[in-house]
This record gives sequence, structure tokens and C-alpha cells, in this order.
Amino acid sequence: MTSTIERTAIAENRNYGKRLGKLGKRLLKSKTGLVGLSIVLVVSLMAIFAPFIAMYDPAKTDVVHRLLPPFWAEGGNMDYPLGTDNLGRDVLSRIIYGSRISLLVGISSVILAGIIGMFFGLIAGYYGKIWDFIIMRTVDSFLAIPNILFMLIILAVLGPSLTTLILVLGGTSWVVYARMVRSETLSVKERDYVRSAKAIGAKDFRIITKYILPNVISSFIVIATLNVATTIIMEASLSFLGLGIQSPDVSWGLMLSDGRQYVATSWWVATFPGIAITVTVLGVIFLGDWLRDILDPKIKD
Amino acid sequence: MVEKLMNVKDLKVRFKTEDGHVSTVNGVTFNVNEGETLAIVGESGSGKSVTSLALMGILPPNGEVYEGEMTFNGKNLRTLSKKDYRALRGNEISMIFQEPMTALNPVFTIGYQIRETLIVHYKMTKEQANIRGIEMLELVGIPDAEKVMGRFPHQLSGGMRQRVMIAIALSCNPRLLIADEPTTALDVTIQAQILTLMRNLKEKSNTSIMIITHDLGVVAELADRVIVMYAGEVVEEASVFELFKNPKHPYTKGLMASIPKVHDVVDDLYSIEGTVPNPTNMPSGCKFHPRCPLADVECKRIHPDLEYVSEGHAKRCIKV
Amino acid sequence: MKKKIFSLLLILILIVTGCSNSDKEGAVGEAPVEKSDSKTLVIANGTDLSSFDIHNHNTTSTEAVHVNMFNYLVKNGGEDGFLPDLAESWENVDDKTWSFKLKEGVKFHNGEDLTADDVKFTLERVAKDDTLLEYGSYKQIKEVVVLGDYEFQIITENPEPALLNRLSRLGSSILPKDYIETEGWDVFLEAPVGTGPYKFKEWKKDDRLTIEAYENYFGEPAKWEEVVFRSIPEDSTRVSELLTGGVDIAVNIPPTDLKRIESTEGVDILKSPTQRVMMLVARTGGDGPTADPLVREAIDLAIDKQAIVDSLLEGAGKVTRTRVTPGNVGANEDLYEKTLYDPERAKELLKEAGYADGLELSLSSPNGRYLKDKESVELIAAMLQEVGITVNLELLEWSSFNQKYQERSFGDLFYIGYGNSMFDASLALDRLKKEMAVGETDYDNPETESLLVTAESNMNLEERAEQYKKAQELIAEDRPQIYLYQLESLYGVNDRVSFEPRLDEMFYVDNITLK
Amino acid sequence: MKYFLQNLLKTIPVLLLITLIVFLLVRVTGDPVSLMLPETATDEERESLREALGFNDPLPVQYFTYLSDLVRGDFGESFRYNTDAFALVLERLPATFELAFASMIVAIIISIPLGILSAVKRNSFLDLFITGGAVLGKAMPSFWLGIMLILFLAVNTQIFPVSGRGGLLYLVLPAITLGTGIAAEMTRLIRSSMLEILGQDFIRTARSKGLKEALVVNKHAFRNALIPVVTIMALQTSTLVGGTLITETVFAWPGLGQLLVQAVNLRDMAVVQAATFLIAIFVILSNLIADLTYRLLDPRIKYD
Repeated sequence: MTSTIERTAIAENRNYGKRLGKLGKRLLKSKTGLVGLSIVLVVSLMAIFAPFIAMYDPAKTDVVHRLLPPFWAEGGNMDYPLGTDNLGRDVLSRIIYGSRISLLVGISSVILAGIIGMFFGLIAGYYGKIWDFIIMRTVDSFLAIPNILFMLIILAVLGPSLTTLILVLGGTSWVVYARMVRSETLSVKERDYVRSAKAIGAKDFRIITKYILPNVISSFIVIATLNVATTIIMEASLSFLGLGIQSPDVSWGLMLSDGRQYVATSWWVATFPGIAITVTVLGVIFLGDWLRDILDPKIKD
Repeated sequence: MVEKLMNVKDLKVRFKTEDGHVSTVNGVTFNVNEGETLAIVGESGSGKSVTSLALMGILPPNGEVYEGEMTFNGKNLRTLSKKDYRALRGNEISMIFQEPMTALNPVFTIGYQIRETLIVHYKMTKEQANIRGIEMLELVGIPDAEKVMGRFPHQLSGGMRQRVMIAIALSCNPRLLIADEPTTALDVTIQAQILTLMRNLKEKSNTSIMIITHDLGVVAELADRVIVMYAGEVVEEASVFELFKNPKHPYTKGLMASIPKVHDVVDDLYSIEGTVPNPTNMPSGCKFHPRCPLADVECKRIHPDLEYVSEGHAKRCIKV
Repeated sequence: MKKKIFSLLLILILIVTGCSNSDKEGAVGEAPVEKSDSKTLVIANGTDLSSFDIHNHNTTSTEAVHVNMFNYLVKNGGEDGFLPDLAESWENVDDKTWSFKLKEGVKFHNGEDLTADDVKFTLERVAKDDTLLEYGSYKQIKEVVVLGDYEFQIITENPEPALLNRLSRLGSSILPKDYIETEGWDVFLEAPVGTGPYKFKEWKKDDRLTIEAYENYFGEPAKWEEVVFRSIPEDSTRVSELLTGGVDIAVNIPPTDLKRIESTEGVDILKSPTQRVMMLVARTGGDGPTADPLVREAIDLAIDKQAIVDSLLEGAGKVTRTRVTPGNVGANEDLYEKTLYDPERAKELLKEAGYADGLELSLSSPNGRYLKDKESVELIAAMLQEVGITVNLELLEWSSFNQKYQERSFGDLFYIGYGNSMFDASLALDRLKKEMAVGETDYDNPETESLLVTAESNMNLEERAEQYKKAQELIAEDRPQIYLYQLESLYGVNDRVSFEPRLDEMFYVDNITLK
Repeated sequence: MKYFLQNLLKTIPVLLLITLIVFLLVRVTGDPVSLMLPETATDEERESLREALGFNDPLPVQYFTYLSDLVRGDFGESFRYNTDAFALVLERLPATFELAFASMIVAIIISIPLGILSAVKRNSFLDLFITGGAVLGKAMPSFWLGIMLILFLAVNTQIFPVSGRGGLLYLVLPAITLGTGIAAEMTRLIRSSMLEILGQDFIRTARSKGLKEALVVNKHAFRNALIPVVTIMALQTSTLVGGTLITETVFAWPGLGQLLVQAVNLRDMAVVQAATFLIAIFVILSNLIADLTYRLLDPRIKYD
């Protein structure tokens, strides 16, 4: 009996593995997916190798060379290809370093939210009853308060720092995952092989990790990817409200927000980080959409 | 000479996919005569449904007819303007689909869906269309027709829905009715009722019917003439008597062998080994040879033509 | 279907338009100032005024609006001394007693006469109710004794040489006693009544306050029919409104936009010194590096204040070595517009102090509280780095900064800007008194201390001022606070009006005239 | 109706939880007193104000007081305005409602035709253009969009007023700013929903009846595609209200969003609590309404 159950489950997993194997081939056919992946790869490489790529220390100020335009504009030169900001810091170097924190914030808060959401979603879906009730009502409460407001209050109270920012972004967006994981768990739970495994007395932990988790993971990856994009934008919005990343750290959101004063006078200060955000988010969304097409055609949102 | 209502010659249909163009109908030739019932038989994937969609002019956006002729009542369907084609559809040619459960729009009432055709083609007012709609529902044997007009599809059983589909298809008195597996999705007793209904309708009106099925039982019950399709080609054509009495093609024989007894649950019970080849990966020579009990080296090499063995009976095989 | 949707949308749009049109009724000054001869003046602030409870707010921008609707007893005329406002004359009877005589015939906007009872009501409220934000500045007042309809005495707890300074600043506008007592505070806050040249018309919170000329004003008649104070928090939006003629005057123009506005026809920039002086506050006690006066001097010498003013503030600031700037009682002008900058000497001083190999310091600063605060400390950190001081910069959002500020838990240095609404050296130097300095600067120079303590209650005003001047010299040498520069405010002004900004940042709108 | 009531009952624990969350958020840390007094205030002054305002009570006591006040509709007083916080919040509601409503209309006007068009012309250049545009709309932080709109449409070409609330003209730029992100999301959603519906059997049936393509798409397909869209739109309410925080600040729009941002910055907790609570109720209500609409649109779902 056990072997049959396992075989079914393994077969499903293998099927999943097979699909993964085909990814590369199908990626080459999806133009947007390819574009997305390339953007994400380039930005990630930029983040990892920032110290080797950047020409300057992103925090180094140079009052003499402040607000220099990019090299193609009058007065600009190749020493500062994308110009300098109000403190004479090299915009290009700051964008390169900024990718680190923007990605770090985006990815780690999504991972955090994912872990919390996955945990509660599994419990709510698998154990049901009062657990489900408590968790889902909590989820409803969180959903009723706009994320940005939530973050605004917490950050104002705790004071913004890189860590709190990640914690807050993660701690408020877990509900999306909890909901998704719960509903997937509910449907997987009713499948025959899970029922049989339960009937022969397999431990909950084993059932969850062996049968339920693998089925939930693909929707999970898709949503998580798309949420990285949302988080990057959220970080920018929080910077606008003065509660994002704080100097001397640098993120694109911070650059964009700080640079907004210069829109009319020194456009490059804000425009380049703006482009960096837009392009990266574009890449992440393309990648996420493509993952959705490949991994999980069911989910719509 | 019997008048040919629908004439199909060397029809080829292809689809644009990620892997390039894939041809699923590869030169199909047949005709439907006035008042006649033609059955197209084959396993799923043989191209029979695609052929019918091509005739209706409602291939999915990535599909196209790229060769051959389709003439309906003297009109060349391939050069017909969109507007003229629309005027034909649902009016002179209409169609019933395989899945009564999903073929009706879930958010509109039965009444709305039956009136729609009448209003479009006959420019009826809503009231006129309503009267005609109720008539049609009664004609297909729906009790309480007036009430059913106000119902939504999900409130009806599968059999009832298929009757509604038939009523919609017949409401404009079509000259040709294409029925794509009209009974497959229904359970056995309902199947029998629907078949009886169709036979009665066929007797009452002069409508030509093109019935698409993989169920030879249905063929025996309804058809005058049969075309057997395999991998996008016609492999045998004969009158229904001739075919059942004297099947030539090994594929036909295989199908015959797997006829379920009447009222058995129809399922994929064919005794023929293997599956229909994927259109992206067609075997050389005779497309049936990998599954054919008679196949030899020749069959791998030679792609046989459709040959007449007697009046009205043709086969595509070099071995018989 | 499509048609239906669109007609639905059309209806929805009409509803919305309908709503907003009905809102529009009664709101005047909605449209931008188009006509240059319009008798409506529009001023854009960065924040909305906080309240009409004059005792329960402490924001300059709110008071800047109030001064048009209310009056103080006396006006601070700066170099001209104190001038009569509601009070016709006054006299310092003894150390703790001041007697006043009110102008007669002054009427509140609701027609009530102003009497000494109103004064007693007003001043005793703020002096007694410790939940009021302005309580701290008025608790010196022990009692107001009414001697007649237009005569009264103010009794202070201790000798209070700066009483007139207190009475000519926020919190001391005279309120209508009867109106408030019969109608209640809630009504007053919704429909405030004062004695000023303009009376309340409408307040849409976070949008605009509209006031209109009061025909029975006791002084010179109001020059504008209507004055609108708009609240536009986003700097770039405020600048945009100025550029498009939406407002006549816009406050707090970001220095970045200075050249842009100057080069735009029809608008101009006005600079005005403010009471706010930016500084680094150093811990002079304990065993941290800043306890060494040489280190503090080195820090002072290492910072090129003028460069910060020029580059970050586009010149909108004045370097200074004292916090008591001109216009304040006791200002030491010898230290004003002076600065020290000598990085070489700074390096030597550090060597002398035993930090030849460099030194690490912590510096905390609020972010977003003061003009270009973040950029300034970033620049300061870079300058200190040049002489071998590595700065660990801690940038805090204001509320967290404030919390640490109160806990006095900063490290070596923090960056802050103090204002001074009293225009008197006492408030400015209060925090350097030994008792007040504990845990913050730990400043302890007996000479300074004795000067500050005696000056505080010295009723000989000339001698008092001299004491403060001397104290400032000592402080400039000791450097418990390293002064950087006095901020200047930048106003964007439409060419149709002429406007002279004030040191106290008040908008006396009748001093703003059409050209 | 029973279903509706059941759902309404379910919101009670949710509301209770929200009060707790909001209470904890604002009360646990942060000291409003420090913000209310100037830099120069003494510790003594701070302490007396703190005591007077009841911040020295133990937390559970504060929560209980807060809850019982709340039941009576009393959210406390705004420090900033010295008036009843709830009244203040209610006063701001129309402005925010106007903006949110207009933004939703903008989002609908943009997303419905574009979503349908890109689904119908799937994989065409137009589709790529629309989906690319939608992603771009999503990728642009709204404050940035707002500032750009002001710069180009209000300052450089003086078509629209810069800021403030007035007639319809004043509404255009803020509504576009707030509506764009949602339009982008909805366009993507309508597209994928339409794509799924267009592949359904009943669409083939509709075509086989000889209906015009426009009718097939706009009626048969769209009515079905709308069903999931309505649900997601309701989920956007929260995003929409959240977006007003930014948009209102950029455009000096005197609504709830701006009030909230300033209240949070100044620790005007009574206002933060009242506004958050009201927003939560609003979001929950709109979800309930969406649920009802959903049931209305989809005859397959029956009321229990």
C-alpha cells in the first residue's frame, strides 16, 4: 500500500521535475521570459560584483563635482558617465551599489513573508478547525489594513533601518502566501494518496513535507517572484514618505525619492534610479509571468 | 446524380505553435449530399473535429486552412467574406458540440441563447424569437419549455442541455447540421434518447447531417455513408452497409473489433495497440504502419493513395 | 454592452463632478490667482496650521497665520524695542509686578469688547493648565490682577526680565472670554474669534484656511479682501504652484529650485535669516574623545561651514559662532557671520590630543527634520574624514531621534537645530546651564554658569545683555555646541506682491502689498 | 441574505483583531509627548503632559479604555487639531472617496478596452505593447508618476492645476496617478481572464451561431471574464486606499491619506487609530459587496 502511495506521489514529483527540465527549452521560446531572466541576471550580477564594477565609493562626496550631467550632455564627462548627485556622488556607482540593497530588501522580505505565510497557510489548511479560523481571521485583519499604512505606522514607531524594513515588509505581506498555501493545501489534502497515507497512520510532518509541500511549491514560487517586484516599489514609496532605507546605505528607492527635488533642474539624479527600478521590476514581472505559464497555468493572480 | 451540398477537396489545415507550423488535416476530400447523413469516424486526434471547425470557419486563431477547396451550396467558403460567412453560420450550417456541459454560456439564460440566433439571422423581435424558441425547445422534447427559457444552463441536466444545443442549432432550419460527438459526454440512457431525437429530426426534415464520432454504434444508428479518418487523412470511405459488411482498411477493422456492445460504457477500449501519432512527428510512409498488424517494409516507405475498390468504397492501404 | 458600460461611466463621472461642484460652492479662492489685481492673497505653507487653540500648539507656521486674526498685548519691534498692540502702555512696577493699560474700543470679531477680564482669562489658562503645550513658557505668570475694565497687573513667580518677550510670541494672543465660556471651546475651535484685522472664514483641514477682512479692526484697515493659506506638504508641488501662479508666496523653497525660480519670469526668491541655528552638540564630560577640548576644536576647524552653505543651501544660510543671532536680546554680533576653518590646524590639534593615527566618533542626526539635514551631516562626515576622524553616522527619523534626545543617550556628537521664539538669549543658552546640561553636553564652566544664572533674573537689561554676550564668548571657546550656520528661509514670491520676510517667520499679511 | 449575514458575523472577530493590531502598533512604542513639545522642553514638562494624557497607565488598561471608548464611537482627541479624531476622519472621507472613485473610473476606462484588446489580439504587436505598458504602469512608483505629471501637464503646459481639491480639473492628475497602478493590474487581469474565457467551448458555440466577433468578445466572453475581475478589484480597494497616502501627499489633496501620513509622523495616535479602523471597515465592506456582486454576475453560485 505504502509503496503505491509513494509511487503516485513520486510520479507526480518526477513529472514536476520533468517540467523543470523543459524550462530551459521553453524559456528560449518565450521572448519576454528570456528578457526577464536576462534583466534579473544582470541586476543580480551587478549586485554581487558591485565593488568590482563601480568606479567610486557610492558614499564618497565631492562638492566640487556636484550635479554634473551625464557624459553626453553639455558639461558632463566620462569620469562620471551618468553624472553626479547633489553631493557630488557618482550616480552610476550609486545605482550599482543600490542594486544590492534594493534586491536584498526585495528578496529577503519576500523569503521572510513566504516562510511565515507558508507556515501558517499549511497549519490552517492542514489542521483546519480552530487553527484555520484563528489564522484566517488574522489574515483578514491584515488584508483590511492597506500594506503601506501598516508599514508606515510600524516604521514610524520603530524607526527605519535595513533590518526593520525587511522585517516589516515581510511581516505584513505574509498573508498573501498564507491564503494561497492554505487553499492549495486544502485541495491536495483531499487527494487519494494523501488520504491513504493518513489512513495508514503516516505522521503529519511526513505527509506535509512529502506530499503537500511539493504540490504547493510551484504556485508559491510564482507569487513570490511577482512579489519581489511589488516589494521593490514599496521600498521606493516608503522612501518617499521618509521611512525607507536611510543614508549612508543606498537603494534605488532612496535615490529616486531624494532626487525628486532635482527633477526640474538636474533630471539625471532621479531619472536613472527611476529607470533602474522600472527595468528591474519589468524583468522580475516578465520572469514571474513566464514562471506562471510554465509552472502553474492555474493561478491567475 | 445526387446533389452535393458540401464539397471538400484536398483540405489541409495547419496550426501555428511554438514549434512552428503543424498540419493536422492533410488533404481530406469528401462531400455531403443533400438530405444525407455522413459520419466521420476516427480516434481523437485524427483531425475530424478540426475538419468540422474548418468547415464552420471557426478554427482557433492559430489555425488556418492553407490548401484545398470547401464549397457549400456552390459558394466557395475559402473566399467568402467574413460577413457572408457569418450569415451562413448558425443559419444554413449549424453545429452541435461534444460537451453540452460547457458549450452553453453559463451566464446567460437558455432563452437568451436561443433567441440570439434568431434575432441575428431572422431579424426577429425578442417576442417573436421567444415564441419560436419555445417551439424549438418543445420540438426537441423539452418539457415545460416556457420555464426552461428562463433557466441558466447549470440548472439543466446534461441531456437537457444537449437538447437545448440541438434546438439552437436547428432553430434557423439549417441545410447542414454538423454534430461533433453529440452523445459522447452523456450517459448511456441519455445517449439513446438523443440519438432517437436526431433520427426523428432527420426523418422529419431534409437537413443534411455530418456526424463526427468515434463510436461505430452511433454510425450504425444514424449514418448513410461513412468516412474513416486517421492522422488527418481519409483512410476509408463507404456506405454504412458496405463498411460494416466489408471493411477494408486494417484501421477500420480494428475499430470494428472494438465496437462496444450497445449500451456499454464507451471508453477508450480500442483493441488497436498504440496511439494516434503526434502531428509534429508523423511516421513515414503509411501513417498507420506503426500500429498495423499487416505492416511490412513497404508500408514504411510508401504513402498509399486513396483507391476505389468498388462504387463508393475507397481505401488507403496497399496491403488489402 | 460596451455602450452600457460607457453610459454607466458617464453617469459616474457626472456624479463625481456633481459632488465636487457642490463642494465648490462657498469655497472662494479655489481657482489659482489669475488676475494680478485680485484682492485675494494666497500663501502656501508646508504644513497645515495645527489648531486655533493658541495655547496648545507650538508651531511657528501656525502662529504665522494666527497673528492676522489675533493680537498680543505688545509687539516685539526688534531694534525699536517693544511696541503697543492691545496694550496702550505698560510699566515694570517691581521685580515681580508689571502693570498694563489696554487700548479702549477694541472689538472682537463677534462684536464683544476687549477688557482686562479677557486678558486674565487668557493668560491664566496657559499659566495654570499643565496639559497645554505652551504651559512651560507661561508658568512664570503667577496671577493676573484686574484693576478695571482696561487696567490689570501681571504678577510673576520670580523676577522675569523677559516677560515682554514672552508676551509677544505664540501663546499670548488674547482670547474672548465670554464667547468661549458661553459657547465652549469646541465652538471656538471651529469658529475662532479674535481681535485681529482678519476674521475667520473657512478652514478645510490639510487644504486651506481662508480669512477675510474684519471691518471693525481697531488699527489700520485690512488691505486684502481675503487671504488663503494653503497647505502643500510636497516641496516640488509647492514650487510648481508658485511657478504656475497658483500661489503668491510659497515658503520653504528647496535650495535646489532656487536658480530655477530666479530664472522664471514673474516669480522671485527672497531670503531671510531665521532664528534657527544648526549645530553639533558635543559631550564634554565623561571619557569620550570629545571630552578633550582639543578634539572639539579640531572638529570645529575641520568643517568648512561656508562650503556647506554654498553647495547644499545654495547660499541660504549664514555662518555663525553663536546661537544668539542678531535680532535677539543679548546677541553677540562679534561672533555672527564668523567661522573658523583650518583643516591643517585641525590635524595638528588631533596630533596634540594624541590621535595622530585617527579617531572614531559617532554622530547622530535626524533625517527630514531640517533643511538638507541628511546631506549636511553626510558632508560633515566627509570633511571630518579628511582630517582623520572617522564618523559613524547614525541617521534617525525624527521621532526616534527625539526619543534618544530626551533620553540623552546620544554618543559623542549629534546634529540639531534650535529655534528661539522668545528672541532672548535666555532661552537660547538655557540648555548649557549646568543643571540642564547633565547627560547631554555635561558642560560645566563655572564662569559661564555664573553669568547665565545671574543674567536670567537680572532686571538691569543692559547689564544682562552684556552678561549674555560674555557667556557666548566663553561658549564659543569651550565648544559644548559647535555652531555651524544660521538657516535662512527661502520664500518664492510672485512679482505681483511685495513682501518682506521677517526674522520671526510671521506673515503679517498687511505688510504684504500689491505692487 | 443569510450568506451575507454570515459573512457579516465573520467580520466581528476581524474587527476586534484590527483594534488590537492598531492599538499595539500605535501604543506600544513611540512617545507622542516628545513630538508635541519643542526641542527645548524640560523632562518635567514632558512627564506632566504624559501623565495628564493617560500614557502612564498599564497597556491592558489603556487597551480596555480604548475599546470601551471605541464602542461608544469615541476615538479620542487629535493632538494636532484638538478636536474629536473620528469627526476629523469622517470630515476627510468625502475627499478621499472622490479621489478613490475617480481613480477607479480611470482604471476601468483604461483597463477594460486594453485588457480585451490585448487578449483578442493575443501575441500581436499591439498585445506586446499593451502588456508592456501595463507592466510599466506597475513598475513606476506612484509618487514619481505624480511628480512627472505635475511637471509636464501642470507646470510646462498649464493644462491642469498643480494641486489642491476643487472642480473636475483638479481631480484629473491625482486620479491618473492613483489609477494607473490599478489600471495596470486590472489590464493584466482582464487579459488573462479573457484569454481563458476565449478558449472556452461556449465561445466556439457563440461563433458557430454566426454572431459578430464584437458580440462574441464583448458580451459572451467579457461577461464571464468579469467575474474573477470583480473579486480582484475588491482586493484592490486596500491598495487603492493605501495609494491615497502617497498621491494625496504629492497633490496636497485634503483627504484621509494625507491626514494619516501627517498623523503618523506626529504620532497623533487617536487619528491614526480612527482612520485605520475606518479604512479597515471600508475594505471589509467593499469585499462583502464584491462578494455579492460576484454572486450576481455568476448565476452558477446560489445563495444558501
